[in-house]
Amino acid sequence: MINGISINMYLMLSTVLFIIGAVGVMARRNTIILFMCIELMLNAVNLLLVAFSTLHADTSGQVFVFFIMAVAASEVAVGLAILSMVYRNTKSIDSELLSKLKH
Amino acid sequence: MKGLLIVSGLGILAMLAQVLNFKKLLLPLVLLGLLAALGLNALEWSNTMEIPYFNNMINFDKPALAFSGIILLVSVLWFVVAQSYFKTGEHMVDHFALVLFALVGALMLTAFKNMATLFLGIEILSVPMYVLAASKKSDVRSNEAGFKYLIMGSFASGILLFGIALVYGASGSFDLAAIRSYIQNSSDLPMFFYLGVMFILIAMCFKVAAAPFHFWAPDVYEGSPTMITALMSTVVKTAAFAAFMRLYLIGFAELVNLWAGTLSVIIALSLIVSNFTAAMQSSVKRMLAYSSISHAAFMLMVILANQRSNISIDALVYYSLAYSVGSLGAFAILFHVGQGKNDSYAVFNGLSKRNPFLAFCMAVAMLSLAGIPVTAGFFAKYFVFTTMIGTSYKWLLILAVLTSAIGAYYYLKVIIAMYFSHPEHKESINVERSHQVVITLSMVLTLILGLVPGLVAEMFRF
Amino acid sequence: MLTAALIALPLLASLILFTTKGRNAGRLALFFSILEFALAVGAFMQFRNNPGSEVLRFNAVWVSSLNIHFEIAIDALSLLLVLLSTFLVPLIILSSFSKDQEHSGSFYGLILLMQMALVGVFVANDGFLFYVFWELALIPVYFICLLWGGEHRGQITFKFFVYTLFGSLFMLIGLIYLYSHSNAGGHHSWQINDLYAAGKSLNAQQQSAVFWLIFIAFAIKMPIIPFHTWQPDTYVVAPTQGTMLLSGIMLKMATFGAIRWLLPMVPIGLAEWGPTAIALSVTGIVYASLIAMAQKDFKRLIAYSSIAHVGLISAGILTCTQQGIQGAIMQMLAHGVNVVGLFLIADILMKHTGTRDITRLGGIRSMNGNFSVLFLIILLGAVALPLTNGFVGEFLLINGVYQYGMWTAVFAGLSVILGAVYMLRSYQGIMLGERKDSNIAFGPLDSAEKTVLIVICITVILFGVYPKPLNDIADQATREIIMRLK
Amino acid sequence: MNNLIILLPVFPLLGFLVNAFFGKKLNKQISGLVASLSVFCSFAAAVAVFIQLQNTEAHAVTVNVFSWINSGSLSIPFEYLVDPLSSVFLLIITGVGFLIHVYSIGYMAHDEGFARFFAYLNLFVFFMLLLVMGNNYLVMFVGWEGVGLCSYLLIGFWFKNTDYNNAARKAFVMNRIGDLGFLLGVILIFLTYGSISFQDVFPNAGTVSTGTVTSIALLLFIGAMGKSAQIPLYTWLPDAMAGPTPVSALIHAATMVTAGIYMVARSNVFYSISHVASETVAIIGLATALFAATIGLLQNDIKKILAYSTVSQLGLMFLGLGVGAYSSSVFHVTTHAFFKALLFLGAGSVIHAMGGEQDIRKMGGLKGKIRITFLTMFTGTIAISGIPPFSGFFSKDEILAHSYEHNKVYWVLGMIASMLTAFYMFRMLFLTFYGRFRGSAAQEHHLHESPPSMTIPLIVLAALSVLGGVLGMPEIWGMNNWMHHFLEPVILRQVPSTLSHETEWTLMALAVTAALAVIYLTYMIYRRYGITPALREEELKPWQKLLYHKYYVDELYEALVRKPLDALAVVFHKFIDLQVIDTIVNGVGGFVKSTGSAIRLIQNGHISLYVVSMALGLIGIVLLTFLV
Amino acid sequence: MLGYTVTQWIFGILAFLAILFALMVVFTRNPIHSVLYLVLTFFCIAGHYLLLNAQFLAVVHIAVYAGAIMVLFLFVIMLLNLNEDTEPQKTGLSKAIAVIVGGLFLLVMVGALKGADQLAINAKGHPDTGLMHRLGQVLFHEYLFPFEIVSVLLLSALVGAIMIGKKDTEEQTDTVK
Repeated sequence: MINGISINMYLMLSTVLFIIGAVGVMARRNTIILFMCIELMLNAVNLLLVAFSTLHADTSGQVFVFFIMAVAASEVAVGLAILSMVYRNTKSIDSELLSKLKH
Repeated sequence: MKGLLIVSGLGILAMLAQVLNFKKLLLPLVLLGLLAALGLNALEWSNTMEIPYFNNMINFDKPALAFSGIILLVSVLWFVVAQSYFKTGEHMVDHFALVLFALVGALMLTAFKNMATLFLGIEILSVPMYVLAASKKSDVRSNEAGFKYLIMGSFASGILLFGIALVYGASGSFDLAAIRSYIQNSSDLPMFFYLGVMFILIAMCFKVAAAPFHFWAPDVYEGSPTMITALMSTVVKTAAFAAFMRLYLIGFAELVNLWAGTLSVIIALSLIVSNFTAAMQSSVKRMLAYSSISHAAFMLMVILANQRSNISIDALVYYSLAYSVGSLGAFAILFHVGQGKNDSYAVFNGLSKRNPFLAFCMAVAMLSLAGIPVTAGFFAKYFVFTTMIGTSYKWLLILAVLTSAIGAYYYLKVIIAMYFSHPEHKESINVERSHQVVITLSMVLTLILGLVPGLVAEMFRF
Repeated sequence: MLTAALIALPLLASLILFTTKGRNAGRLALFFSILEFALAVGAFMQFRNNPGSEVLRFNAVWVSSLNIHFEIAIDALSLLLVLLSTFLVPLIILSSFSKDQEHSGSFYGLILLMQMALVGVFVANDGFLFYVFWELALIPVYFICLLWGGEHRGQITFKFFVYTLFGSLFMLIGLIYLYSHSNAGGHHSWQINDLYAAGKSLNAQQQSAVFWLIFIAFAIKMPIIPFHTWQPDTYVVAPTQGTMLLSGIMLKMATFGAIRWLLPMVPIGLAEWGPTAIALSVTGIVYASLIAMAQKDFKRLIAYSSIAHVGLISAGILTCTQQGIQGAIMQMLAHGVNVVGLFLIADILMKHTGTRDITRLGGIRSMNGNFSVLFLIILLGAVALPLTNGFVGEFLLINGVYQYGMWTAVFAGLSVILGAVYMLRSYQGIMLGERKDSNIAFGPLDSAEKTVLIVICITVILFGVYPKPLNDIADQATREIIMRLK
Repeated sequence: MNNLIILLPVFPLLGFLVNAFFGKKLNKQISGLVASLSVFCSFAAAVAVFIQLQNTEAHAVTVNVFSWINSGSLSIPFEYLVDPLSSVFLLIITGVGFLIHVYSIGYMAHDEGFARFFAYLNLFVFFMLLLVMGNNYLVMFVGWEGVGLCSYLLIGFWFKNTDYNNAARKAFVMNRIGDLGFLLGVILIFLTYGSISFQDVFPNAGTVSTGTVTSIALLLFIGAMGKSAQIPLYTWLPDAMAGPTPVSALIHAATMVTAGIYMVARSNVFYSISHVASETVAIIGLATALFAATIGLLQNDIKKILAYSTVSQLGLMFLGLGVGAYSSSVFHVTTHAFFKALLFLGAGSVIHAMGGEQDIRKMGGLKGKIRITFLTMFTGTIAISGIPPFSGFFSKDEILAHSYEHNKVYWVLGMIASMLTAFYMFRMLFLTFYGRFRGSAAQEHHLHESPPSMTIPLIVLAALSVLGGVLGMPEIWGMNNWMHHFLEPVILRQVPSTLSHETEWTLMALAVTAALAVIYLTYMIYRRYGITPALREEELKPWQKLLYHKYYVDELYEALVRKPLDALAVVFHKFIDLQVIDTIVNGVGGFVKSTGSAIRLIQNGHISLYVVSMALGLIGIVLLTFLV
Repeated sequence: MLGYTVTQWIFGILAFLAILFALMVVFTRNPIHSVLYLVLTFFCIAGHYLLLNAQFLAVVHIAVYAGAIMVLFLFVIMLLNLNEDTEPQKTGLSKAIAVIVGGLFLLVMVGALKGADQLAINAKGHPDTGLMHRLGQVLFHEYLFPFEIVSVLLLSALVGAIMIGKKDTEEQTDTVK
């Protein structure tokens, strides 16, 4: 049922999503949003992997996606924990305020 | 392999310690376990199983064993030093568990044969490190370190994954061997495969903190608790380089013309940035962070030289060992002298009077990092030069020499401070026995490796 | 075996000394260094009897995979320099007795460590070993200067360290490059002869590159202008013993290195760039002599005079003529002895009068006649008067330079005149005339100082009148080198 | 005989060692005695050697002491050579030296540095002997520099006086300039002939191109200029009068300054081959002779006058050498040694009598007070002025004759020089000994004749300077010129004299009349009209000022050489070293620092910047890989 | 219609929506909204999974992301009660820089990728690639080791999160002072 969609389409699509995620990481200061944007990037990768796995009719691509999900989950867990701790200490989730360490 | 299992077992054990409260026993147990792992490692060395585990997910061949040997050895030393650090922080058990899990990831990185194991290894290594970096909860700097490490780290793994995806897309497999045969066999590779390779390269450069992907390193190193920084600059670095070597000296070796040019630029940048900036630091910790970048650049040179004979592996193994031992010693002493609070050059003032022995060990460590004979650091540099001399990247060699002259400057600053400046506190620093042991060990190792480099240098010559 | 002992003994001694404290550390050090000298003399005898003797060589694998050998041997050239350093170190140690050092144990320990490295440099027959000893020599002297030096020693010694390290790293690359082109039975080799072969096998351009890579290290250590600015400051700021080590022996590492590790290595590169290097050296002679004329501080004056001398030496070496090289060797020996004497005199002046300022001193002749006589003798040695040790070397050197070019020789010969000018000026300023500063008194020398000065004066005259024993060996050494150059 | 030769220089060396090490303990008589005896021994040895030399047909004895320097093809033995030339010098050095030693015992009696003085003198004699006995140029060079050292030590003998020290240093440095030339000459000889031993070099001298020979000869001559105080390196000699008078007599009149003549005479073959060189020698010598003589005219310091006369006499000798009259020059060296030593010692005795006064304007009418001194000095003066049959006449006449033969102009100028000599010598004589006493009463009261230890040498020397002529009576007097024949084996290329007897006679006559005329003129000026030179400078006429100030040569050198060098030194040190080079060196450090702190700023702690830079790096790399 | 197959239409629309929502995630001020937009994006991606006939994965995806992770986000946002006006804003400049860099990035990527050959995905389409049993086989056979080792990862994440997350009394006090 998926006739006529070239791999390039998916390539482009996920590239675009990936980059949007990256732009988000660059453009936002809200640390939570940063995490979300990183999630977006990961999903772009997932999409690409699935596309390729279907292309090659090779399941391992999709298996890999599971791992990515697991990793994403754990990263988010740790990340949000750290974030809340930061919030406890600084009463803010502004990434720009976290610039004590420099030069 | 057994090592890997033992270490993860230890991790679980550590978590149980809380519940079944045998905290007191934990450290001895862990040390025992690690030593056992080390021993098994050695045994495997003598009869390496070339048959890969878990249909070629992971394989402890000789290089892997060498690197994991280094990692285990260093972590043993680290645990001995770090115990007092654990005493102060209260989540002793959690720390133990996390460090051990991180070790699992590190060991995986030395031996992976598949992109999945690579990726998971990196993550298993990183996630605990994120936490550990932030583990000084009340200290905002520590929080910031953890936060930055996490964000940048995940960003980098995003890039890594994208690369892996592209490579997979072209080759249709995650298996390194398969990918390699794909490279060798297929006539013209699709563009996005190359792109994938470059993305992975970039991600790896991030992990080993090479310019322009190094920005996280100084901040994280500075913010994290000193002992954790020590862990990063030894275990994590070694593991990262093991992985790097596997990927680019074994996996993508045929594509050298693709990535060599890029890598040379990265190396040059790292050399310049790290050394020039390190010269301007007022905090020893941060200086060591930058110096670790420049050492990374040196190790990358080995990969750049891409001599697929054993020379390169030798050089890398030797370099990581020398560097780990040296910087572990340095950090341990710094941890002592600075009491984990202050780590400016000033704290070293007049150390020679306050504790001559520490001063001497520090001097040896610094000389080793600066690469003066007959310390380990010298031979490390020497091996790098030998691998490079044959290549067409002689300009890089000259640059390396010039910058390491700068390097001498900031390492000497420490020595001058210790032997020349007057201390602000007169009272002498006393070091507890266990640290004495570790510091002495690292010093002795540095000298021994310098005097008899053959011990390590000839691992891969049979 | 004997050669190995020559290296092992000072190492052992230094380890012992690091643990000893107080006054007897000095005595111990003196004892060991004299023992070392005795060994060296033994080697000398052995060499006279049977140059090829196995006793003089030692060879053990160090890093087999890289074909690095701990290969040391004493031949004519190294014998002379070993003699020089083993002869000077006891004097240097003795000269330190007149004031008691703090942490004397480590002080003398470092000196002996230094001696170990120096002897190593002179006897190494393996390129890598040479480099290692070369670098090793830097560390003890750096610490000596850093810990026992004068004010501003921090950044001055640091400048010295980085400067020299910078140079030697280039040398390392040069050597590795040769190594990577060497071939001994299929694999690379660090053995000196293999390196020679490797060097000769290179084409002109490569040889030039290697020449500069290696020469820069020597040029900095000697030093030759324009790489000399570290030297006067370091000499002035360093403790006297440090200065003696630096100028008396360490400087000779570079000239020695140039003879053994540069000339035969890259003949074409030498032919290409030798003239430039000679021009630098010879300019250095006049340049430094003139600057020396402008100095008020006697120690600084000696420092510059040393630059002038070494300029002549390196010029002589680079001419690749029998007389030039032999003269260089003889002059190394002479200069080593004389400069140590001169620095000791500077030290004595400082100790007795509290100043080294030529314009403030004066009239010491009438306060302590013997001292001034000793000074005069050493000074005459320094200005290379006939029948002093300085003469033979200087004559041969100018001779060699003349063979390279008449006007170069004339230019180089100016050192004969200018040397007399600044040396006599300083002598007159310090010793003669009425005393300028009434509160400068000058008591009798203590026994240690006297002994050292007298020994030096005796050597100055003895080897001026009858240089044959050393000169013949130097002659032989030079012949060997010339053979290699062919 | 060989042992004698080896012993010859050893005696004074022993004397030196004794006085150097035990001088303080010995009392003056003994150390003086030791010193004089040691020299006397070598004099005896010299005589013995001289006699034995007569009956060795080879006329030359070489003695190898030890092998000294070997370097490849260059081998330099420490070897002695005694042949007519050196034996003559040996006799002069030891003989005159002995007399002067004896003289010094009296002269230095009251000096606390007595032993030191004799030590130096002995050392000097030792080196001087090496100089003339060396069988190769390097041994000669040893002596050459050695005597330079001794003259340095002796000029600065009273080391508390800064002027004396400066004079000493000046002497040493100027000599060194010459020595460099000598050294280079020696090296060139080695490179040309493969050896520097006389017996190897001279026979083959002609085998190489004249150009080479010329440069050898000239280089050697530079050395001679320094040692023998020829233009432009003469200015040290007058200053050297700072030393004790016996020193001036021995070193700066009789022996050391003639080393240059010895060396040129020794290397005569080079000069006979190269006309350029010989002409240069002649011209320089002549110029010096005239120049110094004119300066001498108006000096008032008795020793300065003698010094300048020495310079000009040396000039004459070089003229002789230049025109190929080697033996005549050596002859003149001999006679000059006699009468100039005599004059100096006499002057010393005068100064002694005057209690240290050296200014002849403050003297006068001493002839009655110090009879012996007067008589001896009178003989000396006549001798130097060239009145027959005193020794000076013969030697000078020979030189002039040869120069006439060589080039008339030289002869004329030579004549003028010798006339000037006669003038200032008699001027000195008249001002010192005649007229009324112009010194202070105290000095007048203090006046007394010197002790015999001083007068005896005077008398002996006076006798010698009267009779010295017999050594070289010209053929036309029906005598055989002994000196000439004696030296023949040494002079490799003789230029036979072709002068007809008539000319020789006329030349002699002219010379004598000229001398007499000048003496008469002087007599008129300083006796009849009793003119005494002005005490204050203002009264001098410009030309007098010019002469009085020695043509301002010293000032010239000061301005042209010394000051620029010192300035250059300061420039090099303060500017090039400390400014340029150090700035560059430290500049590197500065560059690192500035760049470092610049790069630091990029690391501003903001995570977004890190990400951006990472992204940029990524983009750059992708571009680098694919679009480039 | 319009020469495009249904699939292509669906793809187009999904792609468009996904990109649109993604952009909204980045550019809405209110964090809660961006969370919701992200969820929507995930739904679109899930649609793509179905399209690529990875049905099981699509479900898991929804479950994990929309179900778990995003809820976690939402929860934290609520907890810290963030909203429009607490939202820190970047300066226009740095936003512009971000966008420009992003644009460049896109440009380069497209430039690099456009050459990629037009393989039709269904070229060797294999119907059961994404089916559960197949996945199971691969996961528990080939990828057993990674699967096992992931537990370590999750464990460490757990420990870490707890350790960081729980406040300990004495640290409370020194953050106050």
